[in-house]
Amino acid sequence: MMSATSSKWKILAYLVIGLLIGIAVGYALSLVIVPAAPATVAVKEYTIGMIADLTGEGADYGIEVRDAGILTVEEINSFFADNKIPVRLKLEVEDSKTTVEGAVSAAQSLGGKGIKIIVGHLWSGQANGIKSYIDSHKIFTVSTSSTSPMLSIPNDYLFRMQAPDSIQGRVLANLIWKLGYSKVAVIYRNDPYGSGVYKYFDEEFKRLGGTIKSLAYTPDLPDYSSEVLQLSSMVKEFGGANTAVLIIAFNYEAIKMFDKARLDPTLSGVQWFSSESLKGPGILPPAGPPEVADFLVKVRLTGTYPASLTETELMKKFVENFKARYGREPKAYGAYTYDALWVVALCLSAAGSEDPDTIMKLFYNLASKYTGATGLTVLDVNGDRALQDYQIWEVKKLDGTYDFKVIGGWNGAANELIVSSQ
Amino acid sequence: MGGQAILEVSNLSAGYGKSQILYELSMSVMRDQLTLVVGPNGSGKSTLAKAIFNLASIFSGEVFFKERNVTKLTPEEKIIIGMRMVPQLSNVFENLTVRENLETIYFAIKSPKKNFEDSLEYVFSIFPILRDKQYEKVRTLSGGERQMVALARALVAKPELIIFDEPTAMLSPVLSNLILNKIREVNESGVAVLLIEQNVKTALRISDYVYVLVSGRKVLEGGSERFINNFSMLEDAFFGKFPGSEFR
Amino acid sequence: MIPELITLFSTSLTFFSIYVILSLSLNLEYGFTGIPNFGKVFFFSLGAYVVGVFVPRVIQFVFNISEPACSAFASTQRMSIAAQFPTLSITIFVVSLLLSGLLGAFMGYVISYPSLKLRGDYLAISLLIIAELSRVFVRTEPSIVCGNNGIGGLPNPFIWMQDPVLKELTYSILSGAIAGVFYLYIHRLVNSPYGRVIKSVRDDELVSQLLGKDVKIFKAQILTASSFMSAVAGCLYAFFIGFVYPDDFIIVWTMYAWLMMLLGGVANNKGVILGSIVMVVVDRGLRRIPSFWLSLPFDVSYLRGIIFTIILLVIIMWRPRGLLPEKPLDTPARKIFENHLRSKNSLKNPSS
Amino acid sequence: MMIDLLQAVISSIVIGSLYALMAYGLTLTLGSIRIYNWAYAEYVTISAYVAALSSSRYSVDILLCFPVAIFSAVAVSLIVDELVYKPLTRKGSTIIQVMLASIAAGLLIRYLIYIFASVNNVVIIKAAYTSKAVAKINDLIITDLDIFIVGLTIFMMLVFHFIISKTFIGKQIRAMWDDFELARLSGIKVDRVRRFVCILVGMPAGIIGSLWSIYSTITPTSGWLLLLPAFAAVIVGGLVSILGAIIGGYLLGFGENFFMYIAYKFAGVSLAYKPLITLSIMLLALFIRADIIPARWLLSVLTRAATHRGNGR
Repeated sequence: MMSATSSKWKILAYLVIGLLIGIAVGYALSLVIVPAAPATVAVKEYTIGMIADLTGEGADYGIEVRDAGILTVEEINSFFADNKIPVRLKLEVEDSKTTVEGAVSAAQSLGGKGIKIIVGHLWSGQANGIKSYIDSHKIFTVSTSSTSPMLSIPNDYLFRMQAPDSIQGRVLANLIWKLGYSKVAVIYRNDPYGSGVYKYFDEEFKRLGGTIKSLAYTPDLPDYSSEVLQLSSMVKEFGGANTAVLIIAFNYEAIKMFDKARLDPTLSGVQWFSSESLKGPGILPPAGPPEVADFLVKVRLTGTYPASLTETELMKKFVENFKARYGREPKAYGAYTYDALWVVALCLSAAGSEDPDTIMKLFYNLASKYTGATGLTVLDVNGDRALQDYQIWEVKKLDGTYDFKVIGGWNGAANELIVSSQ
Repeated sequence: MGGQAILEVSNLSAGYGKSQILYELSMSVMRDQLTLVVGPNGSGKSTLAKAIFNLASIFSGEVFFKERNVTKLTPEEKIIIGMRMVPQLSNVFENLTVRENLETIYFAIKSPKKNFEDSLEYVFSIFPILRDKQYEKVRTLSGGERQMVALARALVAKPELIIFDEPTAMLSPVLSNLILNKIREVNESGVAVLLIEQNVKTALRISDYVYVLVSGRKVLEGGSERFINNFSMLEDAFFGKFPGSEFR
Repeated sequence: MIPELITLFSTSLTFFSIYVILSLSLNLEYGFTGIPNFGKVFFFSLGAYVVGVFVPRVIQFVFNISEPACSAFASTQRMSIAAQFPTLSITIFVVSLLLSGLLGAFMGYVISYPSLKLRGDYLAISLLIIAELSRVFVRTEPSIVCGNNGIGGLPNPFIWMQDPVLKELTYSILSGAIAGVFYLYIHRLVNSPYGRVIKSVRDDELVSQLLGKDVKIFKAQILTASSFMSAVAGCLYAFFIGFVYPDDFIIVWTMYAWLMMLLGGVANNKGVILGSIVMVVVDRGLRRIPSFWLSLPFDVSYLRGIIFTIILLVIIMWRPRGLLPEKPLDTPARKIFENHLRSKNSLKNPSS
Repeated sequence: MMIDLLQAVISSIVIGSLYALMAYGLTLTLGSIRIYNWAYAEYVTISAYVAALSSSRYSVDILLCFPVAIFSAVAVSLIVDELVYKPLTRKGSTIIQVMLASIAAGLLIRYLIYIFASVNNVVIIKAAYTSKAVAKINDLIITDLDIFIVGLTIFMMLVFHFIISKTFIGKQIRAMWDDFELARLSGIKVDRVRRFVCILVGMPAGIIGSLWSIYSTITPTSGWLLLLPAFAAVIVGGLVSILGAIIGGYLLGFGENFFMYIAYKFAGVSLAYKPLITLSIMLLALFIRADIIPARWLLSVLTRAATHRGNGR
């Protein structure tokens, strides 16, 4: 008996020791391999940190961003090589697990590796989380996905390839108003993103003269039936006539709500609207359940999506390359990653160093000249996208397959809304 | 003696975990006899019972049941081959009815189903009170009745040896006498009994052969009448005046 | 290269200290006194919440920043202000350290009341639930740390050092020192007569009661002390991360604390140190290995979790008292006693 | 208004029956083999994934998915018991150590599920079944799923009750529940009974999992999110009383939906506080148990109402 336990103990000891050795080797590798690159030739290699939700509920988006990143860096490097520009990029990807603390620890571990530039699919909650860290450590960060107005702050180290939702909120308000709805029941995610969009939607829609009832929901609950119940009673109180529902949610929560709502006669009797977060993989078949898709067709789910109205050449090219490489279409933030990385690359080649403050200054004026896959990337004083066109899409069922059909757009330069009438 | 011994314990050393309580104890229980084990508190009487049933940890020595080495058998298997034990404290299933209490042990031993009623009859003939309480939860019974249920459980499925661990603990004198007499009856009906008791005087009267344990060692043994005649011998043993009892 | 190494060192040291404090306190509770605290993360989070509530409010009050504390704008302002006032940021740090400690101690005392009446396993689940409950509450209640948005802009006490590397190094050393103090404190405590008493409480409450020791009081004191420590750990963590987010404080933290304690050795403080070292090495180490080097189809973070849980299971199965065994107390009295034994080795070693 | 309340009542009953069935499984483990089985959450998750995948990816008929899911849950339950719980019990570990082990085992399984899900890109998934409204009293909707869930759970609970109280193996389980050592001294083959208990415990998990995969989308954490209320139900029910656990389940179902809805409607309490209701009820129950809240009679009523009370001392 004693001998048995002692042998067991030996096994355990070996396990732990083996682990330690393995990790030690890991350290060694990581320390040897990271600095190995610069020591080669005159060509400077800059490591760009990338934070993306590779795991968890948001993985669909994160993985697309990562893949777009890898693709783009290859393109950039080959371009620089052809043009004898002594700059190369290298991507260091960290998972943020679709959680805020995941993003924070990812940022810290990137910072720990001495990385000065981060490009990432950081939704507003995450961007808000890492903000203090990147500011105090002077890490130049570009987010492809964050749109919360809360984060529109002058001369900080956070730049965003998308316009803040102060614009999207207004666009949604005008859209809904223009389609002839004066009463809206809103359900929004209780986080910087949801409350951000809601805040500006609320202002604009009230200004236009509409009335609003709203309900904030907590993310990541197992079941949303009581929220949906509440939503439907809000619609009932409106009396149904020229009433609409606006949902500002992440797809995996939205699916649960739709699945409850589709059985509710009140809720399936009115038109639904949504912000850009629902346009993307995961909500329509094959990923999403068909009955939900049918519901979305029935309630004519209509929403906004930040993209230039006139599809640029670069966009076409990017989409082709992406398809060719990964065999699927870039649905959400891929194009923004593409632009972000290109502008960063140009800055690096111009600056010849990765000193964040120089990069910051360069980023402003280079971005304002660069017309990428998503159009002209002019920045405002807060380092956010200044001019933003929005596509207006609606869920349609065309010969058996569901898709987001573009039915109109918002011209950011001219501040005008065009919706094809039907 | 070994001839018709049903239970043989040879050089048994046992205890709990690492602490030893029994030291090289040897004893045997005859088929037709009521064997008594006495000793002061903490002399290892209960440990002996547990060790025989492989519920305490055995360091050395063997246990033979009907000339078969059963030292390593699990308690379940020991039940099946006809050994029974009535523990000192929790010896009935409180939340089962009397009948269920009997069923559990009866059917666990794969006894023929049709005979169950007969065995019940047999048991109820010994403990008539239980007959009309058979559908009541044991929880609701009195202390004496519980002990009877415990005895009944031991008897219901044709046992060959029953070990009683202080069956009269926490019973009134009247009740304990009743129980002890029942145990005697059981023994006379042809079941070997190993009785572990504290109130020696009463137990001596019903027993045939006695072992005296002091601090885990056998210090004395012999026919009961011998002790009934000069009880002082026992007392001396208890208070450690005997050769073999002055370790410690 | 070199700054990287330093940053790696300081990050590891900071986490090491936090882990040590956590597991030490758990060891004090479970290892020495036998209180199964499955709500470790609750006391840990308390410290962080104190930081999240106290620090922003104070800074914004002192420099009357009108912005709502939750807004990212305000948090940026807080950071920049704190960077200009070294004394301020340090004072705030010290004060919030004390505050969180005190709050932790207080809650520990409050919790000790029910926990004395509950049987061990009830206590375990109820503490586990309390932890989960508080998390959900804080996550829902916007007025504490901005609900599930979390609150940022918590200036590191050394933010005024312009060089982040130096800053983190200093901070890590400071937290290391704090951990060391706690270590010495507990070492003294458990090797004192008091230590003997709590061990007796762990081994047999009844006996120690019969010996005239009021078990309740001792348990209450232990819970108070250890909760103080856990809260301080939480405070250190919050200042290091610079962001407080309720969903960060899930049951996994509790598991980590248990893992470290069991791995090293129950009721053995050196063991706890060992456990924390293993923890840091695995945790930080795996963080530094990007997934494509391991060429896994999935992310490393899962692998980390799997390794931890497997170690924990193995430990519980085959080495429930940990790698390093519990040592007898080294008190002067005992040494004398042992010499006495050696001189005439006839007596057996009396228990307790 | 009235309609909404009724709707809330319906969802209370539906959710309540799910909790009740889950609580049943937990109580059975706790009572008969003395384990706070936190890994139970993952049994549910696994079976949910099995059901969802087989129905949506391989388009198996949903009714056929149930047996598959149940089987998987039972298998997991047996494996976990063989690999983790039984060895620990053999070694005579304390209930605390076993609880720790069960949490660890649960986390391990959850990580594995995560890996599986992320590799196959099925992190969020839902069983392919379109529930329809079968009864519509002007706005009040009752779906076939509601009826199915309530019916099935109640039926299963009746079946289990029959097994426990009438059959011989059930009596043996109760004997073990009562006094483990004595059960061995009665010749009961405890290992066999234990295995049977694991099967009996796995089945509800499988059923819950497959029902949940239809009722809502599932993620690797779904099981854990369901487990807390289920455990709350167990505690409310007095930890080792089956009937108590079932009552507790429905109590929580109503707490989370009906009372929450009322609180929202009339007191304006944010719906986000839903989880708090569960946890507070749970804590309250625990404190009542510990006589910290002098309302013992309340619980003792519950437990006395219960068919039988294990030795919760």
